[in-house]
Amino acid sequence: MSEPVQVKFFARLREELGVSSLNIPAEVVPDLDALLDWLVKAHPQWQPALQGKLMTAVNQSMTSSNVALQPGDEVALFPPVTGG
Amino acid sequence: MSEPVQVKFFARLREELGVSSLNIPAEVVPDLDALLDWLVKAHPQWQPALQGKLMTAVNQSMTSSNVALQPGDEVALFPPVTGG
Amino acid sequence: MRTTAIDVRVGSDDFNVQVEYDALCSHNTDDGAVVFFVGRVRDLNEGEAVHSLHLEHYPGMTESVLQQLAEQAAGRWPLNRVRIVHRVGDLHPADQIVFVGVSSPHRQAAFDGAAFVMDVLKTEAPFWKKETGPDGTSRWLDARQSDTTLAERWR
Amino acid sequence: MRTTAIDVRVGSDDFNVQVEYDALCSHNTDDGAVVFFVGRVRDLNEGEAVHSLHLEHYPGMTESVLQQLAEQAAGRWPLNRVRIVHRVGDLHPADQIVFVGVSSPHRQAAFDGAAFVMDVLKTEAPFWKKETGPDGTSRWLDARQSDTTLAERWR
Repeated sequence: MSEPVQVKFFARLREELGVSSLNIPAEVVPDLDALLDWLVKAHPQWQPALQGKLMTAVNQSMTSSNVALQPGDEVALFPPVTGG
Repeated sequence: MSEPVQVKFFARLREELGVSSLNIPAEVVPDLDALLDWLVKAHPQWQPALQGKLMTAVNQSMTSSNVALQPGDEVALFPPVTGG
Repeated sequence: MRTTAIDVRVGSDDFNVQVEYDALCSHNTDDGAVVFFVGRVRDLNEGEAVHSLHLEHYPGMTESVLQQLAEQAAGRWPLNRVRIVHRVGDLHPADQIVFVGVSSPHRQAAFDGAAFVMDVLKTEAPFWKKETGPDGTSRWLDARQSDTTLAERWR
Repeated sequence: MRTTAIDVRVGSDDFNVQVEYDALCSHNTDDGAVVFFVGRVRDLNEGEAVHSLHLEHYPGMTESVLQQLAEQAAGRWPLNRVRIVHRVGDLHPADQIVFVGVSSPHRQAAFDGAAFVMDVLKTEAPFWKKETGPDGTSRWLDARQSDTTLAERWR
């Protein structure tokens, strides 16, 4: 069995979902779009929060396109950043 | 007898002229142009140095026009500034 | 080829401005210009009184984004040293949040390098601020369009 | 109406960055942004090795020009504190020459205010530098067109 894809949530999104991270079998989330579909299907109550303006990082690099996911990838979803 | 006009020279210009300041009777230098004419007439050897690119301040304010001079005024002539 | 000395730190510890400045300057007679920025907690933000500020971040990614930012700045401007320190955790008004310091032979390069790091840090480094008011209510800050606009000028 | 605290000093004494920074920050919870610039003596300038640097100035006018510059910056940007220190006399490589520090509620105002003061100081404050090389020969520095160009963007 291959490594899962790990998904992390931060800040307001983490609070809204009540979850900071979860693992998903890599086979069911071949790319980012599939991952988002999976999250909403598995947790319908998350839909409003996941439809907000979010940023996405794959393996700690920001991405704005629908990249393919590999077993062991780390995906992070979070609100626009506000540091500095 | 009224106060003279005081003229100050700085930096490279001061070194070239060999003088840091001098007083001129206010009557003979009604304005900045007259002051420069007077300096060159009184000290022909200063002409090359005084024809270089210079900045002028009257009473410690930079000026680029031919302002009228009053008794007691302080005029300064100096090369473009290089501080900071 | 210029080698830029880069130092990036993320953590709850406070920083000392003189120590950071000395690290930019020590044994450095190449750089005539040092520019630094310090971001601090205000007691009033967007019209709301601030009692405390919690800074959350994405451990690992923050350090790597800040390192990349420093490298990008060093690639665009002749900077010999770049230092970035960003605090996380609980802070209060007047506390220091972030330090960005650069040194360069050239004044404008130092100003541009420091402004670039701050502008892009504000829009790309994974930090999030949650403010708590004097009545105990908390709110996550929203990203500001003005920060996006400032960052876009470096594209 | 904002009252900006302005401090201007000209003299041969060295300055301490932490002291100046603390003066910008102490009892100040209004300002989230501090930017400062330090100009230092390099050991190489325009391709010439530098052994020492003499800074001449026009006593009285220098202080008044720097004060006016600080006031102009405070009139253009929301700066609560502005500090300018400029040294004169004999300096050596790595010595500090000039400090410009500003604090503001807003980051871009702080960057612009500090850059404005430095750019206009470079072209309007009556200081002159004379460099001495390792062989003992001295030369007055010429003003640079690049400094004039930087100052003109604030017109």
